[in-house]
Amino acid sequence: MFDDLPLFPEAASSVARDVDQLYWFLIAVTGAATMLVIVLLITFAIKYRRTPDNEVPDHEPENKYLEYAWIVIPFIVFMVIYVWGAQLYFRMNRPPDDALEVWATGKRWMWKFQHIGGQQEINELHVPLGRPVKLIMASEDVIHSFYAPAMRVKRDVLPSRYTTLWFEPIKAGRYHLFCAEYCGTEHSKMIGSVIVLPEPEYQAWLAGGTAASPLEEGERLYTALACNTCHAAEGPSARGPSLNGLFGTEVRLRSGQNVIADENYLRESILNPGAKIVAGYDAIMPSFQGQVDEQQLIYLLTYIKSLGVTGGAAGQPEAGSTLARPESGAAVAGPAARAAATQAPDTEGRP
Amino acid sequence: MTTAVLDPNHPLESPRKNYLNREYGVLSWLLTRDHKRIAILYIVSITLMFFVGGLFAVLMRLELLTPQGDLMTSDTYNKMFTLHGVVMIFFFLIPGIPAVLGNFLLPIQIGAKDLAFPRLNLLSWYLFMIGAIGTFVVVMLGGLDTGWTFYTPYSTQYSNTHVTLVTLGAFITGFSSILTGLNFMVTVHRMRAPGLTWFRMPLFIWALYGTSIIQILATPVLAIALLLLAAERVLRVGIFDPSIGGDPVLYQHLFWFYSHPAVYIMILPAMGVVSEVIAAFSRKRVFGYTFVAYSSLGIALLGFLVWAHHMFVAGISVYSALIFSFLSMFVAVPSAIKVFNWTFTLYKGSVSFQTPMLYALGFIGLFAIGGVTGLFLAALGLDIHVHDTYFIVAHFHYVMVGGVVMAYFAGIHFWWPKITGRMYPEWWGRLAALIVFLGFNLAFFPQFLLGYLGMPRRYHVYVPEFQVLNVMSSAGASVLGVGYLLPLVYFIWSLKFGPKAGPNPWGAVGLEWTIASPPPTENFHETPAVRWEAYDYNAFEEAQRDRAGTP
Amino acid sequence: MEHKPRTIEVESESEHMHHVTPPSLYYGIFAALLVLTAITVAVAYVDLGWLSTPIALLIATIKATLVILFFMHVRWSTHLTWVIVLGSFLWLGVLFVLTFSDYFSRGLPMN
Amino acid sequence: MTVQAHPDSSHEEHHPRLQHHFETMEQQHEASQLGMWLFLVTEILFFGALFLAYAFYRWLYYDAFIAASHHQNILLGGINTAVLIFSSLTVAMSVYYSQTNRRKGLIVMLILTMVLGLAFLGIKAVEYHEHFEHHLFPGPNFQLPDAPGLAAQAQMFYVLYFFMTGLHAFHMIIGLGIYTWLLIRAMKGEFSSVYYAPIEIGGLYWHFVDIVWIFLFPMLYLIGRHY
Ligand code: HEA
Ligand code: HEA
Ligand code: HEC
Ligand code: CUA
Ligand SMILES: [Cu+2]
Repeated sequence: MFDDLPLFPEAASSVARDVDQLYWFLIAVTGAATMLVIVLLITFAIKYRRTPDNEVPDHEPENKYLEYAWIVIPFIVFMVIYVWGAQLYFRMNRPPDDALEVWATGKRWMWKFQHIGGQQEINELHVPLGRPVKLIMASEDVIHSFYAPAMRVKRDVLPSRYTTLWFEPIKAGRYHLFCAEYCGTEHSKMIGSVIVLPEPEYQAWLAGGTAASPLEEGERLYTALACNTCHAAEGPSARGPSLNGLFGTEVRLRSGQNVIADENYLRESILNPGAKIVAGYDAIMPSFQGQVDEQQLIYLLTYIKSLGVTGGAAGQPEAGSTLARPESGAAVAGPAARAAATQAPDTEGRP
Repeated sequence: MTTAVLDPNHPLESPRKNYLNREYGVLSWLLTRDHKRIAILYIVSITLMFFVGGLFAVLMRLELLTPQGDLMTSDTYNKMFTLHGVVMIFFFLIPGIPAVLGNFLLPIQIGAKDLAFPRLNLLSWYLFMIGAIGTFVVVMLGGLDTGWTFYTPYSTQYSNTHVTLVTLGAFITGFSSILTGLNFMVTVHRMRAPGLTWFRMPLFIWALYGTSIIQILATPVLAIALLLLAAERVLRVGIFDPSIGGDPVLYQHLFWFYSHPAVYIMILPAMGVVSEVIAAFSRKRVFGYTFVAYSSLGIALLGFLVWAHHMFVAGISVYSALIFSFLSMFVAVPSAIKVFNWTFTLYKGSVSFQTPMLYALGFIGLFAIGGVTGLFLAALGLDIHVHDTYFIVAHFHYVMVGGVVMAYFAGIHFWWPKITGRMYPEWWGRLAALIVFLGFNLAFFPQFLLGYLGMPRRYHVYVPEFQVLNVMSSAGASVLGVGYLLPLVYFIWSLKFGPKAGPNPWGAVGLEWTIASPPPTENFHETPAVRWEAYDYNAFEEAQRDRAGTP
Repeated sequence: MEHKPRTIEVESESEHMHHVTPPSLYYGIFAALLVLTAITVAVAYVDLGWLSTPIALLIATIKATLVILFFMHVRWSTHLTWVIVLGSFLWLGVLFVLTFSDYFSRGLPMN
Repeated sequence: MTVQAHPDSSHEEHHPRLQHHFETMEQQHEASQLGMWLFLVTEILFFGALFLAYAFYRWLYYDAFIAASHHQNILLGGINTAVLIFSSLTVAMSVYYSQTNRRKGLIVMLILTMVLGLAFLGIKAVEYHEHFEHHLFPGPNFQLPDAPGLAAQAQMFYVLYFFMTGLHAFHMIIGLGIYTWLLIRAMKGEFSSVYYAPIEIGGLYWHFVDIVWIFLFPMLYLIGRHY
């Protein structure tokens, strides 16, 4: 009986317990309030039901204090709920600096994941137990939404920019992955699994098979698309600004605004270069919209993010996260090279 | 329904002429400017829309009996929930109470002969019908599959169904809604009977007034959003198109700027009805009248400040989410005021349990549950998990079906004698109310559990472990369907066989109960003067006695 | 029902609610609107840096206010009309402020 | 004139234009006036939402919007602004003439208003024609030769431009329809100092459409252009 009738979802991430706590708190408080209302209703209705000697009751004066009481007390309760929920939300939206980055792409109707070491998967996401994971997600077509109920996380995946999400798995196992934003015919089949593996097994999985490293792919693309004609890989060049050490720094625009060069900025600079023009340059960069797909963007961004990091990245504002990358990359560099000749990992997932 | 009323061989044996038998013939209905007849036109069309929407719901629930999705293709299922949502929201619930009960009662309750702009009122109905027929045409042509929210870029670039037509239909119906609100507002401001000050108005009028504010301020924004959507679809380039730098999330802002207040367009009139019914069946002035009156305005205005709580995971900024969550908590306060005041109206009242009251009591309980689960959603950290799951579906059916539809039924039963001059069969009424209440809870409570378990909404196939709860839900929906069919049958029956109703069958207070059932075309032979406070039973009775005594 | 021209004074006595605005005022407003249009065009050719947009919008607002107050007679209308006019702009403000509360705070740091 | 009777007396003779459900002409006039204002509220939010979209994208794509607005014809836009302001004057005068029972003046003003309205639409058509010639209509043929790098977002500007001015022009066309109807009724002599509500609320509508343009003109033609 209990097997086919689950009543509560598994809690497999570090925030899951906190979300559940808030949930139980809400059930208790609002349940009490609702019960109060219902019990009063029933009591009054029965006690003061119409009887022949109670046809038209006396006029009951209003009671200001009672009114103020049920304005102020619920409001206080609501504020407690608000603060609790807000704190949780804030935490759930701030990935730890050392989170393992994974790229995710939504596409009708499948999920593609690109690990930093080169592994690609479809509809399955392997993550290590006990390490925070950060997904950087974009969509190739419509809006999707990454939803892993056991982790209590969800985030829409947009075609216009990157959104991020993070969670820290605390329980090994295989969990549901759903698309939660309606995206057309097979929306309900855009599902898969999040597979949480203990560290050794995870390492073994990493070693299991991989495609080319995104860094190398990115470098290759960078020349193939002739980015380097305007942005020389080393040092400044005449036509476009140097991209060395760009990631994470503040860029001054022609319009006088300053923006942080994060993933979204890089993405926009490639797809819609006219949107934000770097101060001191002309809008001559062609748009690569339609020429690079999401996957290639991931390669390019991985490459651009790596530029200038090797030589003394300590001074970078985003040192924490930029340093994390070569580390995790290093961990898989060996296996990546070894497995270069083996099959692409797509075969694991269904097409 | 009208045919029975219209049938010249079976006129309602009223001693005098009334609005129903004054003229006969189809044209006398289609060209009428009498607000009461227009209300009847709306009743018929809206009832039809409700059952069409219900039919889609039944098909969906059938499909969801099994996890594999074997009854229909996924495209068909997607069209089912889209059309269900579109029909129920735009063509049933938003016009529902205002256009039917509001149209019939607003002028009467304030002692006017008609709405300020009778021709505009008829135009509203025609606009509504154009939109509705457009939607039917779309159903014939193959439907629509975007969800009732029309999110872009799916709706603009990917869906190959009739998005343009439906958005234009909704656009036109939006104008119907705007014009109704405008008409109501002008009528309330300019046409109240002498003596009827603002704080003597029935709470239903306050609620409709609040509703009108929302209709006027919010609907145009939806109109423009839909127009932009249609233009983008037709021209293949538009302001939400990511390839020229457009932001799909901007569409969501515009959409919810309307659609959150729209949920208050639905609930406010429902709250007004419940205030009337509770007062009438407790024979008491609504407790804290002024607070309840002001809370209607409070809901109307605060309701505009919370829209992005539908977008907490859509990629809006964290700080903005904090603001919207905070404001969402505010909007719950006036609702709480109302719930508590209704409850205390019963205190030391003279409570009787006729059908309208049963629905009203059901409303309070179910709305409280639906409302507090709204708080779950407004609590940011929790919404991440339950957003776009069946938890949401359960929440909004509790407020919309358990709330608004219940109140609509309360109101229809309450004013049925006034509208038709006939009583419905009380015993059947109570039975149906009970069935609806039980069926409803069985249908939608399991969905809260499903939602927290993680079942996403708009899912044609689902993972097997969710099946038991889904079967429960489908079973409940069938019970609910029976509960809704019963009134349809006995209301039609009552048109011919129901006992005749006097002017004031419930012994309630209000101008509508001072005139004959059904009312004469001009409502009042002479402009009434109001000398009693709202729901003041003693003063009202005195005034009636005076009137009878001095012919 | 002879339609004979009447003096304004007689009219405003009989129609006490409806203000009849003297044409001279209309002409004055008309002139002011034209002058403001000329100014706003002229200003567009001067580089005022970030000020140029606020100034253009300010002039447009002044022009709109003139039209609303005098051409549309709000100056002599009931309180209700004032509430409606101001309320609608206030609500437009709500739409703007809350929508931009999202976009403007997108890049803020989270510490 | 029946108005000579005491205005707030409810025993006033029934004016032929008094609808059955109103008590007095006064009440009827106020109701239609209020109705029109409420309608204008919806219009404000209708256009307001577009202004929001414009403000948002302008903030996002500042350079492109500036570049795009350089293709606007300030001269034509300026003339059109003057034309509309002039028409607002004639509309205001039409209210004045109806309030003072001067039918001829009223008719002249109504005709003038319509002529000005048509002039506006004519000039707008010329502008649209120019845009088409220069491939500024959004779609596959869109071009911005002087700043090709900004073409995508400039196209956004032109989507908004055509949508906003198109909607505005549509309102002008409706306004012309209303004025034709008013003109016919005025020629029949239906309006007087007692009954001029249609002239007044028609005027409110026209002034509103004028106000929209007062904002569109700087937004779409002027700001950020300094040469
Ligand atoms: C009639 C319609 C209606 C009503 C009245 C409401 C009322 C409320 N709704 Fe609901 N809502 C919808 C219809 C409605 N909603 C719909 C249709 C959707 C989904 C749209 C879609 O995506 O398709 C939705 C979705 C929705 C969401 C988005 C969820 C998501 O997609 O992630 C949120 C989030 O905040 C929300 C919140 C609220 C709140 C706070 C209220 C408040 O107004 C409720 C206030 C009432 C009470 C609080 C109860 C009474 C008070 C008491 C009994 C007092 C005692 C209580 C305490 C002391 C705790 N609603
Ligand atoms: C007013 C609003 C309203 C009402 C009254 C209802 C009523 C019902 N709704 Fe609705 N629902 C919505 C508004 C409403 N819904 C909205 C807005 C959505 C979201 C859509 C979207 O995602 O885009 C939704 C989505 C929705 C879903 C989720 C679909 C999904 O996400 O995959 C489900 C699933 O169970 C559902 C079920 C029901 C049921 C069982 C009823 C029952 O209460 C219906 C009961 C009525 C009847 C059963 C009719 C009785 C008649 C017959 C039985 C016979 C019919 C025969 C003839 C016509 C001859 N609704
Ligand atoms: C024709 C020359 C040209 C080519 C080819 C080109 N760019 Fe650029 N790029 C520029 C110029 C000029 C700028 C600065 C102006 C601007 O922001 O548009 C720029 C800006 C950028 C920026 C933002 C830099 C900053 O400092 O903020 C990024 C990132 C970028 N380009 C990436 C790329 C990539 C990736 C490619 C290849 C796929 C590429 N560019 C191809 C000329 C070019
Ligand atoms: Cu992807 Cu739903
Ligand atoms: Cu909402």
